[in-house]
Parts: sequence; structure tokens; C-alpha cells
Amino acid sequence: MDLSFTPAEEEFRDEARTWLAENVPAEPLASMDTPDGFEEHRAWEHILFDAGWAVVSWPERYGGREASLVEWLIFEEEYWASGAPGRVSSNGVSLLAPTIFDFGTPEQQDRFLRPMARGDEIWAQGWSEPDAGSDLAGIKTKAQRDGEHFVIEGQKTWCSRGAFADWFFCLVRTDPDSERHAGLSYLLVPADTEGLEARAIGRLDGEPGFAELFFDGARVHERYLLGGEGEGWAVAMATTGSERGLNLRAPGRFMAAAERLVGLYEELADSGSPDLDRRDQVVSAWMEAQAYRWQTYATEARLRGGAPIGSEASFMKVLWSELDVELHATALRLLGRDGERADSSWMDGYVFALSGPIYAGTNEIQRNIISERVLGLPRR
Amino acid sequence: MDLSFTPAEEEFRDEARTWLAENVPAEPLASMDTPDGFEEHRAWEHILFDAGWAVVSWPERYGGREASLVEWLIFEEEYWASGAPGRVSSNGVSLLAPTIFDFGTPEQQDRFLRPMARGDEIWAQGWSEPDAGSDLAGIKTKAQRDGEHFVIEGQKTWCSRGAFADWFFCLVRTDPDSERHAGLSYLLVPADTEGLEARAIGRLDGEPGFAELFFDGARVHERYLLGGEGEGWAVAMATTGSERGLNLRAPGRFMAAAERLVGLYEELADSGSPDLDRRDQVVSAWMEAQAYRWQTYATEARLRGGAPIGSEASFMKVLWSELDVELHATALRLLGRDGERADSSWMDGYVFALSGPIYAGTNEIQRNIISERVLGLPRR
Amino acid sequence: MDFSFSDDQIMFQEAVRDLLANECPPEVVRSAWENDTGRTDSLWGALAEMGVVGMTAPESAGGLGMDETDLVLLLEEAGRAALPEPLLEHTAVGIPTLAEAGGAIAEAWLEQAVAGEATLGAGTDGGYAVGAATSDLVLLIGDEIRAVPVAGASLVEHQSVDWSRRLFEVDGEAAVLDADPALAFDRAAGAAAAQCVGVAQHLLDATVEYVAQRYQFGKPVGSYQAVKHHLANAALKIEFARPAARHAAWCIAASDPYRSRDVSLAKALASDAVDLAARTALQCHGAIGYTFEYDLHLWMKRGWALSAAWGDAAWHRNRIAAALGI
Amino acid sequence: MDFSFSDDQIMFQEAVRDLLANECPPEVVRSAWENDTGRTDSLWGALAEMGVVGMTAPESAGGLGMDETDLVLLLEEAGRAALPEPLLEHTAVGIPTLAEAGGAIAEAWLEQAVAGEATLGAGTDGGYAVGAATSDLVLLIGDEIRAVPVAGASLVEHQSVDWSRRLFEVDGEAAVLDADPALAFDRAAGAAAAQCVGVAQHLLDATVEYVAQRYQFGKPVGSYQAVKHHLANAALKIEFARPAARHAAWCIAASDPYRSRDVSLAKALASDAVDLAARTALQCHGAIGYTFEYDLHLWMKRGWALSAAWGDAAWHRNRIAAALGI
Repeated sequence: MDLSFTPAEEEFRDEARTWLAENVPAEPLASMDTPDGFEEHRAWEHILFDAGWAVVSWPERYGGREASLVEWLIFEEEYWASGAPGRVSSNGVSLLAPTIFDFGTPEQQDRFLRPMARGDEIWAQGWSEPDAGSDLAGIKTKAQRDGEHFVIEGQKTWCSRGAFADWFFCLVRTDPDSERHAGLSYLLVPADTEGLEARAIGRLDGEPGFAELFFDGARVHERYLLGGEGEGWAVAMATTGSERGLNLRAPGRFMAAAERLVGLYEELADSGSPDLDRRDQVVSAWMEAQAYRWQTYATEARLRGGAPIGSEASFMKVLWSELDVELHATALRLLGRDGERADSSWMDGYVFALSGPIYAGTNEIQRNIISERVLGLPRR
Repeated sequence: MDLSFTPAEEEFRDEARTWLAENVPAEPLASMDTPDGFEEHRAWEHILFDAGWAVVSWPERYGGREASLVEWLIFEEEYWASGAPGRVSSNGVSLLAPTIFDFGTPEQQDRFLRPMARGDEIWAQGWSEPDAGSDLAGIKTKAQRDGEHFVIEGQKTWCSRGAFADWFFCLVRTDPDSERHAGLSYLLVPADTEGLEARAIGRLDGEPGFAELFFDGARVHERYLLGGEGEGWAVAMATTGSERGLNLRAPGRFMAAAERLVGLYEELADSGSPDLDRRDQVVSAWMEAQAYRWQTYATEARLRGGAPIGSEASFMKVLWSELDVELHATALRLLGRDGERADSSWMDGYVFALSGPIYAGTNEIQRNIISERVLGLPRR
Repeated sequence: MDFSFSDDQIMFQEAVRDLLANECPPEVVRSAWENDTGRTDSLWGALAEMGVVGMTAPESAGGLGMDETDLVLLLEEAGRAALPEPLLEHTAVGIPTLAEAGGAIAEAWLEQAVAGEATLGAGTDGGYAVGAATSDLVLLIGDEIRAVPVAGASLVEHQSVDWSRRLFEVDGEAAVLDADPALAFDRAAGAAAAQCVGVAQHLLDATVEYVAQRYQFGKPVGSYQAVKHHLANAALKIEFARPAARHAAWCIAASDPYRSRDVSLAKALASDAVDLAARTALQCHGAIGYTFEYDLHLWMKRGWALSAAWGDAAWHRNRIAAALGI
Repeated sequence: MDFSFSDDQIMFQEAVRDLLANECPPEVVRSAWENDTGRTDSLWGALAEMGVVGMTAPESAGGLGMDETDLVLLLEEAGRAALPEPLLEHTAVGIPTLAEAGGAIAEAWLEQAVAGEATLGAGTDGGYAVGAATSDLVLLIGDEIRAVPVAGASLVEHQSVDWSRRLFEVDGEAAVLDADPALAFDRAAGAAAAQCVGVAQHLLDATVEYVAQRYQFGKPVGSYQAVKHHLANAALKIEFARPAARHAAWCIAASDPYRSRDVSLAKALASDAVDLAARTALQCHGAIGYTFEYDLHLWMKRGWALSAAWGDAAWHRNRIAAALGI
């Protein structure tokens, strides 16, 4: 056990910090869930990619720099501490790319990874359906074989970024007689496919943060099938693993938010506003972010030792999502009568955070996983 | 709505307060779960009874003064504020007596109520069994008819005060072929019955706060059957209602504890020990006790208006039991390094409080009741 | 000691509940979110007709001579319907404060206000007054109460997360009222507590209804114990906040010596109740509750705003600590 | 950055775990609850033989030259077994502090202590030293570190809720050590954090085992979602406290500039974890867990005591606040 960073790690950190200090936009970009903001964020992805920071842990041929997991965690710490913009490409990079690395053909890898990394093609997830939210095995959207094509009929919903995305990664039922987990396939669908309509759904704050997808005879070529036909569940579960695991929400994001919260408290305390009683909540939020940091580095060591990132990922999902809500709620409470104002980054952050305990498997499901798969309690 | 106390209520309060100030023992009694302490507490019950304060809401013929529910609540406020001893007769008075009033024959009422109220006969509950804790319908102890007697075989456990009690009120299976709720009967059993042995169980603090009862051919006369043979479940559920309801833990008890907690904080703050951050926990405990007070008076008005005290009693059980734990935990935290000391009334109170969320139906079961019977959520 | 309401009080509550059920459905609340005023076309008039708007004024001024114990049930109903009208500012705070002040300013404004012809606003001095632009006279409560006629005042608007709450910084020529600012503040905080209870109750009811019919993994979501216990916890908070809020109303009406402490008790409990109800409602709804199209967020955001307004839970706990001498 | 332990460290941990599994079952812990010393007959000797007792001393003094990163796993095991021996006071605090001080006092005591022939105690100045009566030299940590030989000192005993923890106020002639009291305190708090993690883990494991086989209403208690989520919450706290405690151990060993802040992080998280684990364990066991005869309470009470010792969670949160400049 040596918890100091190696000279190489420190150097990597310095390089990232220096580049970010020089390149992060001085003014915040518009919300990525508006048409203009989406394109502003895409342009920022180009800049990151061209400088080699978009996907640091990826192979060089796809635009990465083959950074270690520790380096990736360091990059995330520096990235969020610098106040850099949110990552509009994260659905693709975090959720789909690991699946393409594991299950994609060489052709698929060459076709998709680089444009995804550069933000040329921005992806949204098409898994949930109106009657299949957390219960994905209840998927009804059908994709029927027609020669080299699949013809899709059905409806998807809660597709984050779906209003403006270029591509969708979807889970569909290719065997019409199948039930539950069997007979699903994993299809990649261009947004401009005929017979596919994406309709924006207003998020809590009114912005079109999601879309519903309506498939009415949309034809997709079989080269866009990821993994085997009918094996979509297994393929998807690999992605779910990374959705809940190390790839989705690195500690750096919350460490940065916690530092901002400490700063907010300091600022308000200097102006005489807040009460000492609330300091404890600020410290608690800061502590949770630190705890998440050390737990993540400890997990990195386990993974490096060959252990899988399995159900333990549920610990991380519950922690970061509930921390994120508490942290922003604390900020709003500190703001007192200004806490209800819509025009604050803390309110934006709070609204965003509230989705955390719901998506990617509700936290109730995560706690089931912890108790059944980690602790081994009886399922029924 | 008039939330002032009437002149008569104020007069009642003054009378109680004056009597208590003059009669409450200056020194705390020994623990009621030791042989000597049990008898000291019994003697205190005699004093209360003789002065007419043992069972204020009961009819005069059984030693009460026919006080209203509001007056009873006032009495409890004054009783606990005065620092008076715990009530060793409470199992009988709170849990059994309402059932005797509702289901007992006139002979049973005349036989049992007055000695119970005076502490001449102290009662313990014999309901739980090793394999039937919260799930009372799983009771296995059998009582077989033999002429005018029942012959009891089996085992009971978790009988609070059972190590020293004079009588037990038991739930037994009189129909050997019955299952679950059917075929149970409610029997009153003298502690000195041949074939009945009560063995003390050490509580968390090592004192014999419970007993196990071993029945080996214990014969009980049918005049000690409360309610009809085989109707024990319905009879018992009436008692469970009062166990969770207004009779068990009046707000006065927690208001007094909360005031003591405020006093502890004040004392420690004066001596410079505790931190302002903990003040919030003290205030929260005080607030919960007040909230319980107003909710109880509001419930009194509902009951007076003819509404039953039904599943809403679960709200009260959860509130007071969790408040009691939090309140004492807060005190122990205030005490800092002295918080682990065994020789403090706060530690005694904490240990006692910890049983609250477990007994009389765990708080998990209470939350099921709230969600299913009050809110109407589907059972499965 | 009697917590029961009179038949008249219950009937008044039911009449207002019926009115709001018919005339203040979510579409009407949404219209107030989108329009210029943050208010509805006709609800204030309808409430004036029923006598609600001026109920807290003495009968001599055209009111119903009612007090906070009469008003508290209506404030709960207002919360339950997410009513976007100034019942708190005008009826709970403005009218009784003007009546208390008396003199020229009451002469000038009270009868009009009781009749619903003039609208009273209220806010904290240095903070915000909700709906000042649609008020005629705004009371700014601080170390004293300053009454600012809106005509000629300068208003700076800020957006609330609840779009029907138009927040204004108000500045202008003011008359200092001969009325107790602490009492006026407590009227506002007590009324906010009652509204929080109503908002929380709606959030709970709507969620119970949703989870009973929404299926996941082959069972109603509401049959899962985790969901049940979330909702039981929210119900617990409401069950204990409601009597405290009603008791606070009585303390104000009866000039109880512990009024400020017990108003704080009510507001702290009610703020916590509505905060938990909002979190629980969203979590138990899942993604649908996270959308703008679904109505749940109208109440969630009202709850967030009311929870923070007129002192949030921590602020009121501090005030209780001071009252307890710690 | 590497959180993995070496094979040697893991082997040492496993050896201690095996020893404690065999030699420190609940009956042995109970014997320490009831006897005169609060300790066991043979465990300290066995640990000395394995080199554990003196492991933190330099090899020149007969120790293993190991540091906190080697010790932390053993402290977790000590907590897991509710070991009633002074691993914290003697090995985690006493020996490295004496070694740091050097000079005559180290000369007089260190080798004996390393060999397990003399026992070192530790406590806070003005507070309690656990097991002082069975120690030979007690270090009282305050603004300075005072070393009090027990022979000739006055000891006043108080009862802990954990009967194996004998609490003593210690007074007597003292030598002031040339060692950093803040570092000594952090060694103690960091060791307590690691023990809290071990205690919490045992409470969780024992409860998981119990609820899997206890039936109520026709199903294992552990199949109810409410019970599952209680245990998941306890597991969460432990999962995040453990790396923080290991990191704190490294901070001490590596003289990290944020040592005090990050020891506080560990102790606050570990105190909260063991508090929740104890509450959860009792609630999920029900009445059986509330008895003296059942073993659960041995760990519960160790947890309560360790949670409060060497600064409780709130105390450490305050220290973090100070470190953050707020």
C-alpha cells in the first residue's frame, strides 16, 4: 500500500491541470439541453479530442492516450476542479464504448469509436420504455428481420440527450415470441433513420433533457447489430456494469462540487449570513466526496488485482447519487431565501442531481443488489 | 378549536403537581428489574393508589378518579416532569386492563382490576414465543381442556417484568388443530401455578428484565379465560391496539426527557464542553416531543368525536420509540468520553429506549401498517 | 384543550376545497406559471365572493371577523391545490396587520383589501415580496413594518423555481406601520407552515395513487416494502407537522406567550415534512415525475419554495434554541 | 497510488485472524467482561509470540519495524473479534510514541514493551485510560504527553458499558515525553477507526447470518426488503469507511501534511458506520439481540465505546471544518 502518487502520475496531473487552465472556457457554456448549448458542448469535445484529453484511457488509435485507471481518476479530479463544461458525449463514451470494446467487431470499433470520442457523433441510450423503466426485461419494442435489415416498431423513452443526439443505442426484441431476458438484441440506430421520430420531453426544469423515440418501420442494417442476435441482454448488462461502475461518475466531479460548497459557506459566513449549525452539513458533504475518492482508488487496486467490478458498483451508485442530492440541497439551504431562485447554478445542479437516484437502476434496486448479491441475503 | 386548558383542567394539573412535589421519592429507586427494586416500585404503586393517582382515568370503584383523556395526558406530563419513578404495574394497567374492561366478566373485573391498580398483583405479558416474535399467529403453546381447567404445555418468552410478576396474561392455542389466528385463547395465569416456571433472561444491561415461561402441565381454571374460548386473537388485538395507542407511552414522558436533555446541554455548555453543532440535535429531540404532544391532543379530539384509534396508532409507536432512541443517543454524544460510562441514567435510558422499536410489533411492521392500512397501498 | 374544529369551520374548508377542485386544476396552475402575472384569471375573485379574501378583517371593516384558527384549514387547502394566489400575503398577513395598525393607512386600504379590490403583498425587508407587481400595497417586514404602495415603487424581479411565484425586491416611499413586526412575521411563517402541510399531503396522495397502479417486475410499485416505507415516513412527518401547524395558528389567534417558539416548531416540522414528501414523491414516481409535462413538479417546486420561505427549518430550529435558552 | 496490500501483509492478517478465531471466541471475550482485569489469560502472550505486540518498534529495539499500514489490517481483525487486549494503546500508540521520544524513557521501557513484558497504556489527559491497572506505563495525551508509571500512581476506576474496557482516571508522577502529542492522538484515533470498521463488519456479518435463517410470517426475515435495505445501508457505511481508515493509516505512516484532517475523516466515517451497524444489527435481530446471553451485545457495546473514544464523529467533523478553514 502506497497512497502517494508516483512521479509519472504527478506529471500527468500537472499536464492536465496546465492544459485545462489554459483552455477551459472562461464563461460557462449554455445548457447542453438546448439546441445552441448542445452544439457549444460538441465544439468543446472537439477541442478536448484534438488535444488528446477526450478519452484519456482509450487506445491511441481512437484518440486516447492509454492512461491507467489511476490517471483517468486524476484527470477527472483536475477536469472538474478546473470548472470545465459537462461532457455532452458521456452517454456514448461511458455507457456504449465499453460495450463496443468488448463486443464490437473490428469494423464497428473503427467505424464508431473515434467519431464518438471527438463528439462528431453524439449518442443517446434507447433502453427504457413507458412500461419498462427499471425493469428492462419487460422491453416490448420489436425489431423484425428482413434480409440484412431489422425493422423496428415500438417506443422508447427517457433518452437523455435524445432530442439532439446523432445516434441511439437501443435494446429491442428480435425474437417476437421471447419473454423477459431472452430474445433481445442490441442495435445501433442512426437518428436520421426513416421511420424514427425523436420527440423532446421537458425535464424538471423545462429544458428538453430527454426524448421519446417512436419507431414505425425504421430499418437498420445488420452491421449495426452489436453482439449476437438475441444476446442483447448479456451485452447490455456489461454496459450496465459500467454505467454503475467506475466510468460514469468519477469522484473528481463531487470533490469539486464539495469544494465549491465549502467556498459558498465561507463566502456566506464572511458576509454574516449562515448559521454555524449548517457547517456540519457542509463538512458531511465534503467528507462523503472524500470517502468516495478513497473507495474508488481502493476499487482500482482490486480491479488491478484481477477482481471484477461486479455488484459492488451498486455501492458507488448509491453513494454518489445521494451525495449529489444532499450536497446541492445543502447549498440551497445555505442560500436561504435565495434558495428558491431558478437562476443559480446550485438550483441547476440540484435539479440535475435529483435524477441520479432514479436512473441507471433506482437506488432501491441498487440496495436490493447490495443485499442480495454482495451480502447474500435470500431473494424471497 | 380551543387549545387552552380549561380552568378544571388547570386545577387538575395543579393538584397533581402539588401532590407529586410532596410525595415523589427524593432518591431514585433501585432498578425495577432487580428483586429489591421491584418491591420498592410496588410500594410506590401503593402510595399512588392510596392517593388516587394510580389509574386516574379508571372508574372510582377500581381506584380511579374517572379523569378525562385530556386529564390523563396532563397527569402524565406532570408525573414525568416531577421525576417520579417508572411504573412497574404498567403492563397490567396499560395492556391488560383495557381488555378486561372490554371483554372481562363482572366477576373478572371485580377480581382483577383493583389489585392490579394498587400494585398488589403485578402482571407480565406472555405472548411471544421463541418462534413467534412479531408474528403472533405462529403461537404454538397449547392449552388443552380438562373439565373446568386448561392444561398448558409450551414456552413463552420476552415477558417483561416476568421474573418477578405475580400474574401472566397469555395467548395460547386451545384448539390443537387450528392454524394461524384461529383457535387461540386468552388466559390469565397465576405465577405460582404448579407446572409453570419463569426463568429470568438478562437484558442488554445484564438485569433480568425479561423472563421465559416454561409450561409443563400447568392447570388454569376456566374462570381465568378472558373472552370466549378460541376468540383469543380478537381479544388480543384489542390489547395490541392500546399497546400501540394512547395508553402506552404518553407524550409527558418524552417531554420530560427532552427537557432534561436541554438541561444537560445547558449544563455542559456552561462548563464549556459541547459544541454548538450538537445543539441542533437537542432542539430536534425537543421538537419531536412537542410534536408528539400536539398530535396526541389532536388524536384525543378525534377519539372524542367518535373516530376509532385504529392503524393511526402506528404513527405514534414509530414516533415515540425512535424519538426515545435519538434523544438518549444525543445525550450520550453530548457526554463525549463519558458517553460510554455504564453508571449514567442516560445510558440506562438509552438501553431501555433501544427496545422500543422492537417490541409491540417492530417498527418495520408499524410502517407496513401505516402504508397498507392508513395509506391503502397494496399488500402484495 | 380541544383540537376539534366547529361544523362551520369544516363547512368553510369543504366549500374552499370544492372550489379549488373545480376551478384550480393543474391546467389553471400551469397557466399562472406561463402568464404575465403568476396568478389566475378568476380565482381571487371567487375567493373574494366567498368571503375568504377578507375573512381575517373585523366585521366592522367588511370582513368575517375570523382568526388564524379559521384560516388554517383554508391554507392547508391552498397548499393542497397549489393555489397561485396571495392568500398568505393578503389574508394571513396583510389584512390583520393593517387592522392592527389602524390609523390613516388602514383607513386608506383596509376596506378595499377586504373587498378584494386592492391586493396586499408581504415580504421581508431586504428580501423578496412574492407577487409585488400584482399587489397594490406591499408590507416589508423587518425591525419594523414598512408599507410601500406599489404605484411609484421600484420593483426588481427574480425568477423562482416555482414560476408562479414572482419574486420582487421592492423599494419605494414607505409608511411605517404601528404594528408588531414579530407578530406579522409569525403570521407569515405560520401560514407558510400550513401551506407546506397541504402541499406535502398532495404530494403524498398523488404518489400513493401512482404507485398503486404502476407495475414494475410484475407487481405494483406500491407493493414493494421499500416504497411503502418511504411513503410511511413521509406520512409520519405530515401526521406530526399538521397538529403543530394548527397549534401555531391557535397560538397566534390567542396571543399565546410561546407564540414565536411554537410557530417555529410548526414551520420547522412543516418544512421538513414537505421536503421529505417532495423527495419521496419524485423517487417513487421515477422518471415520469422528473418531467415538466407531468404535474407533480408543480407541487414539488411549491414545496421547495415554501420550505425555504419565511425561515427554513434550520432557521426556525435556531429560534427555538434561543427560546429554550440554549 | 496503490491501495493493494503486499502478500506479507495479507498473510500476517490471516494469521492473526486465525489466531483470534480459535483463541478469542465470544466465551473468551465474556471472560474478560467478568474477571478482574478486563483482559484474557493468554491472548496477549500469543500475540507477543507472533510479533504483533511489538511490531511497530524498530528492529533495533526488537520490533518488526512495521508501520501503520501493516497494523491497520490487524486492528480491523481485533475489532472483528472484539479482542479485549490493548493493541490500540500499546502497539498503535505506546510503542511508536516511546520510540519517537527516545532518551531515558525509551531506554527504560521500550524493549520490555516490545517483548510484551511491560504493557503500555494510553489515554487523554483529563479523560480516561482504558486498562491502566493492567498497564505498567500510561501515556496521557494532552497539550503534551505525560508518561505515568502505574506503580505508585493513583487510579480511579469507572465502569464502561463494555465491561472489558476498564476506565481509569490516572494521576501520578509523570515524565513529559519529547514526542508530538498531535501525532500520538492521531495514532489513537486512526487505530480506533480501524477497530470500528472491524466491529461494524462483524455486526453486519452476524446479522446477515441471523436474518437468513430466522423465519417470521413464513419467510426468512432477511428476505424482507426493509431488512435488506437496513443491511445495505450499514454495508454502505462500512464500504466507504474502510478505505478512509486505511488511507488514514497511510497518512500517519507517511507523515502526510493532511494527516490530522484525514484521520478525522476516517474516525468520523468509522464512528458513524459502527453506530449504524449496531443499531441495524439490534433492530434486525429483534428481542434476541437485546439479551445479555446472546453474544451480539459484546460487539454492540464495543462499538458504542469505540465510536465515542478518541473523538466522536461530531468532534472529528469539527476538526475537519477547522482544517477546511470554515
